[in-house]
Amino acid sequence: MKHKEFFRFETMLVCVLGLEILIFNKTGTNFGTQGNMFEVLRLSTEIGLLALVMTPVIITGGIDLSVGSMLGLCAVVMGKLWRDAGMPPMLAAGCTLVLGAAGGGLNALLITRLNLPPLIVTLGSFSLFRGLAEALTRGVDNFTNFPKSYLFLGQGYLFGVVPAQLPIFAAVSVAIWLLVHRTTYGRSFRAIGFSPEGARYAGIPVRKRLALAYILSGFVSALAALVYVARVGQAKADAGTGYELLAITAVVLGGASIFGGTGSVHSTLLGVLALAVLKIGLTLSDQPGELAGILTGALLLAVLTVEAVARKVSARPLRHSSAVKGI
Amino acid sequence: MALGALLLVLALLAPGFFRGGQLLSICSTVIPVLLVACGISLVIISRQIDISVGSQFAFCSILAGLLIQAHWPMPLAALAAIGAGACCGAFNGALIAGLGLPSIVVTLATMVTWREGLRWWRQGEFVHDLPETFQWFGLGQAGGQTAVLFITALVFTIMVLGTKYLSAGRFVYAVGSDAEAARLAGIRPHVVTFGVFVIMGALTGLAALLNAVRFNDVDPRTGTGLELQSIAAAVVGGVAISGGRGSLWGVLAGVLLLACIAPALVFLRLPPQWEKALQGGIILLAVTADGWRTVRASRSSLS
Amino acid sequence: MKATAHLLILSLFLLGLAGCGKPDRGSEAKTAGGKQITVAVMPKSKGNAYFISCKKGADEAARELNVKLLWDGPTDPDPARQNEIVETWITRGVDVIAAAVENREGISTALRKAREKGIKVITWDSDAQPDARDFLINQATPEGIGFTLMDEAASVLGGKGQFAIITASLTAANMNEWQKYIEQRRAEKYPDIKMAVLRPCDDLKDKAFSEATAILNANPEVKLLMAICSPAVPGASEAVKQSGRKDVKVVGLGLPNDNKRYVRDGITPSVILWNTENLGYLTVQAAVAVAKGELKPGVTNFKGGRLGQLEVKGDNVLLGKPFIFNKDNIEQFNF
Amino acid sequence: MTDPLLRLSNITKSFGAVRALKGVSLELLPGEVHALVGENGAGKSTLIKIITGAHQPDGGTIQIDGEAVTHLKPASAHAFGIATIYQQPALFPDLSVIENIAIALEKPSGTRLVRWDDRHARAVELLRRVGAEIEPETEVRRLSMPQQQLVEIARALGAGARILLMDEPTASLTGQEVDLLFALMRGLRANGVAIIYISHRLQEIFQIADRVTVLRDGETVGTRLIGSSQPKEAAIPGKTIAPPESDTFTHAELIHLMVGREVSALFPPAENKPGPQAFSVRDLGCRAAGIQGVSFNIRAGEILGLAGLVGAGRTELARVLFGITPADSGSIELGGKRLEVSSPRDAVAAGLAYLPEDRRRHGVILEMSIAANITMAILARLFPQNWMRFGTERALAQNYIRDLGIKTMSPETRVGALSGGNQQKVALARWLATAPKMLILDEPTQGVDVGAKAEIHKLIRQLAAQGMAVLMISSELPEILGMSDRIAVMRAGKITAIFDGAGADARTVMAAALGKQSNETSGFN
Repeated sequence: MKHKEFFRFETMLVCVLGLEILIFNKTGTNFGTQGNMFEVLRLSTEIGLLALVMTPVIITGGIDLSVGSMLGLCAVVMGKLWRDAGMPPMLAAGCTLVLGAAGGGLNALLITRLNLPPLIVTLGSFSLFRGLAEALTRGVDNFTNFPKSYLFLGQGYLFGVVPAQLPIFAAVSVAIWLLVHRTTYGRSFRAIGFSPEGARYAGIPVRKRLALAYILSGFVSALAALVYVARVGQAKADAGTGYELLAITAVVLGGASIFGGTGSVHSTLLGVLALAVLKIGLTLSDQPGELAGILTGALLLAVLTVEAVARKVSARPLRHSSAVKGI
Repeated sequence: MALGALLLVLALLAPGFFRGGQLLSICSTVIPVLLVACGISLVIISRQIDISVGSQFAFCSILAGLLIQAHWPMPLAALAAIGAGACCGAFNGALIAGLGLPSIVVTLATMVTWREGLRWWRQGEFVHDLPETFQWFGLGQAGGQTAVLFITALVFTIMVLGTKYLSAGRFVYAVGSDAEAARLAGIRPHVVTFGVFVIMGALTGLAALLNAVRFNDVDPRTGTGLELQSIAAAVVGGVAISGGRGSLWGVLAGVLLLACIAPALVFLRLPPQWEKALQGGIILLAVTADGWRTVRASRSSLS
Repeated sequence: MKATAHLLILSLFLLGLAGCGKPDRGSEAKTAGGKQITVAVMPKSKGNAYFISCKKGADEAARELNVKLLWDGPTDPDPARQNEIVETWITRGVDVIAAAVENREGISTALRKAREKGIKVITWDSDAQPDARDFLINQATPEGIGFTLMDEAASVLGGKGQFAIITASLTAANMNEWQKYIEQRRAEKYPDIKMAVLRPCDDLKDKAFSEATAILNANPEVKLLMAICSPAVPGASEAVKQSGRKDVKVVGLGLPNDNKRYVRDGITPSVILWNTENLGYLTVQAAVAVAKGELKPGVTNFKGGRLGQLEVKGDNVLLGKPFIFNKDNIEQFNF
Repeated sequence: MTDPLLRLSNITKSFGAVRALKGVSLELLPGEVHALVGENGAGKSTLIKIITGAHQPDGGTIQIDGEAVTHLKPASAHAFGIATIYQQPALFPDLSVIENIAIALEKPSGTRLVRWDDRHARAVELLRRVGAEIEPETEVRRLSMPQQQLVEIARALGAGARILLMDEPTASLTGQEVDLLFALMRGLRANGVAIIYISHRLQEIFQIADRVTVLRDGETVGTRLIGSSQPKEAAIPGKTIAPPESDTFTHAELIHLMVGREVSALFPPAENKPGPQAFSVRDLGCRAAGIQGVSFNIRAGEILGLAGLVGAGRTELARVLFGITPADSGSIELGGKRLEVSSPRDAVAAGLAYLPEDRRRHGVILEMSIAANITMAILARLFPQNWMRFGTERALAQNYIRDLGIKTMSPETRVGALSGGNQQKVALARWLATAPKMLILDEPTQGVDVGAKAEIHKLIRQLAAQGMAVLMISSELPEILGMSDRIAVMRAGKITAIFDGAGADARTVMAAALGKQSNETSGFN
């Protein structure tokens, strides 16, 4: 039955996406070009990465509001390590990734050891990480002039066409898809999402698995930060402001239940694409950016409403009881 | 208690903090957050959440400004602002209670939609040249401030009493604690939820109004980040995110605590860039402390 | 059923690739010649009243020259978003990009890319790295602004005392630039004046208000608030007004309309700004000139429409000195 | 003749494709206890929900006092004096006992003022009447299951109900509490209150009910008068309903009506010869769980029944053994090896298995497929590289579906869609899959219908026969007596007595469970 639901949701998304593409092909200048197709993917990489890693978190019935701030913090740290500590970019990048994982670890610690609701914990670290980023740079500091070799990661093109960050995006997508859909970890995530207690009684190491989800989230956020810095060519404390909401939007648009248990990585990717295409398509159609925001919201509501109505029709009662877990 | 600690530090290091002017100004800046936080607390107690308040806030402010500009009488404009808020709330409520959509997603969507819609409409322009009758309701500053304070105090008291001594208030707790049980007890959960969101909206509208009258023009981007501020305040104030538990007095404390940080930094001559970090730290500390207590308490029956 | 879903997803990508079959129309859209020129102008943030008044001028120029004007930018200052928009404009294939740069190095990479693709690039309001653009439409040099601000402040303070700065955000590039020159001027000419505190207001008037109030209460010896982002000036002025402190004044960079009433009742002796509408107007004028090749390296002056002949210093097109609005002249302006 | 308080005529109700009720009729007379029995999925709970207005019937008529009632809502049901005690207490965990009682009793209108002292007084009074020592200020989530049941009963009493619906109220009560409850019920009946009583414990029905209506597959199979000692004037008109020959009406007949077939022996004979020492516990203690100095041992192939009142610490003991609330003193040995159990994971690894009491919350994950539930405890073992192989999983699941006779289309079916009995089988299958040396069963047949009950009992026997050591907690004394090779009795967190299965009878066991006042055993006959 779950599969059926997914099926319905994915179809709906695919249609939306197809529709967008068709429309913008008409209205947008140079929309349907190969270059733009890659551009869409290129510009949605950071959000995409965050959304990807948000999926397992949401499947466990949790949420991570701190990814955007974590991106900012990691960007700054990357800059500091490279410029002030004089590390070679690769080493600095490595340390940054470790830091990301550590930050995720902090969330994980509070969530699993003190059984605090993820929303609250990550709301706190949301401010904390951003704050640290600003404190580290006294707000004004701005790291730039990274070596070409590193910038290539975000600005270069393989064979002149394929954006350099695309392989990373693809790799992470596949990795997380496998994790969620083909490993026992993914199975545990769902079990925890549906019923943490049930999972615990079945001998699933709930805390370990949750920790994994949040640490992973921190780690990939750091990775996104690296790509971001390379693409924008600068690291500043305000990097990635508001990305967390975009990522969550994409995941939910992808049909994951905020209450946990359900959700799939490929649908999340669809969600990411739907949003990116919308944004870029509108700009190419000479429409102001606000419209993208409005339509995003509208789209989200529309998709959810259709899904809810469909469910009402097929007379499957909504899960009142689980209304807590999500928030 | 954390509030007490902060105040103590201030008292020792910067007595100037406690001069009437400062406190008054803190009050007047706190008022919008407090009202919104009260609303949010109700929402959270009823086991929902609303992150669209910031956008509603901006929308209501602008509306009030425009109506005044269009020479509506102040009371009418005020009502309109509050009404508009209520409508926004009703919209959320309808989707959440009516269709049973998850509140966090619905309000996430409406947050984006209102905010961007407002931008599209206003292109970020201020509402200028408001008549004297707008600022401080034309009562002049002193009079206006007392009026605003009075209104807030009144509303807050009503809320506190309502949540304790009005059966409807108790229903909010009941629904938040267990919607199904409430239904079986003859309470109509979706009605309660809907009502809560309407109240939330109305309070936002009021807050927006009381905030707007402090100035003689309205900034369309006002209220950005208000949602997180107020949620944080509610949580620091001890409202359980899992619904059913929390008191508005705690919320009051939470609001004050968070509101004191920024000015406190100024008084303690601390660099501003630590503000966000401090806020985050305090939120985490507060919930961690709470977490400890519950963990210790329910060591026996791990829920 | 999942498999079917996957098939659908696949088909979607095919759909996308079908689109890719078409040749890149980027080049042909750029053959300026006879067909209408497309000018893409990007403000730092569309929300900001300052840029809104710039847009008025830009529209005017666009009408005058009958060019297609694309006006888009982040809704709040956000370098990454600026890059995205530029990238998208590159794909779309515009003739000229005129960017008000939020972050110098950040956007320069994108702008260079645009130039490689044969798109003319100019910057306005605040500059990118020199090699990333053809010209800078310079409303006033940072030192011009910094010095003028400091001089005004000094004259208000009567050469000695303390003042505080309210800035937009700790991360805004050009404001940090201005602060540098303010400090430099102070150090050089007004050693008796002291800068007490600096507070950010996130480009929000309400925040500016509460920050200002806090500053006043915390530092009674501060006699002047210098607000260097446009929402901060009315915010600070209102704070002073409500504090009832007659001995505290406000100066800053702001729009006349926001501040008229404070200038009138003397809380704000002067507001400093250039004519923003003209800035927007000039930007589009210059952009078109660049596109047509009329404005190219080496020229020393150029005709900016109704603004008449304007000086071109190197690759800077100068709008003129910053303008000081005060009691006597402010009523004449409406933007 | 007295008119029925409540008359339901061929009520129908479907959920999506599932037809839960296919025309149920029922008459409820004032002052009678009317038992409602049937296998799980027969539609009892749905019927209750319809009478309380929680569900709207698709067809049929509801008459109260001869008046046809349409659109019965929870609110209006209150007005008609219909009160309900649900299987899972429908309480507000975050609210005080006072408020839990109050909200159910006060009119659900939002505009009323709350008078806290009145609420308090009433709560105290009602709690006294149901004989519960509960501090009225305490939040309900701090109460134990039976305490919560008592709060529910107090509610119902306070509601001054004319029609009282009880859906397995004794599911988590033991003898003493059950007797108290029955006393309350008799009192109510004497005041003309009509009670609909649902239970799987047939002996209770014969003990308390005047008439019994049997449901099967959503249809009324029949209504019978129960020949029992109590005089009941109120029920005499009932005779006109029930055919005379049904006067002498036995367990066997009733079961026959319920399952539509004869269930021979409820408890399979013990044919196993207990083997060597398998599992032993030495003065185990856990302050958090209120367990102290517990010692016992179980031999391979032996079933040790664990009796005691609810709250005596039986489930708590199980949770300690399984590492959910780790022990802080004492030792556990399995097959001669000392175990360090600090989490369910350790327990599983060591070869322990625990079928928890609360099936829906702990036993299975309702939203997940049968296969997923069955493999849940052995994921690591089944897929050592952590790569799922769905073929393997499916095959494994199918084996258990076959062996345990789980009724389902496919292993992909959501467990939530199964009947209680089948859910319990899935829960059991999960643990059999771990091939445990020691199996802890907590109320293995709670809320399971007679048919499935017998099957599960047979299964337990087989497992024992295969040499598994079994610890079986049950509040149903007959089950304990019928199944156990030896019987341990707990009271106040200690093991007070261990009997040999043969030498034990209800009286002695209850005496041990109750401590001194050993006369309170009429609950079991």
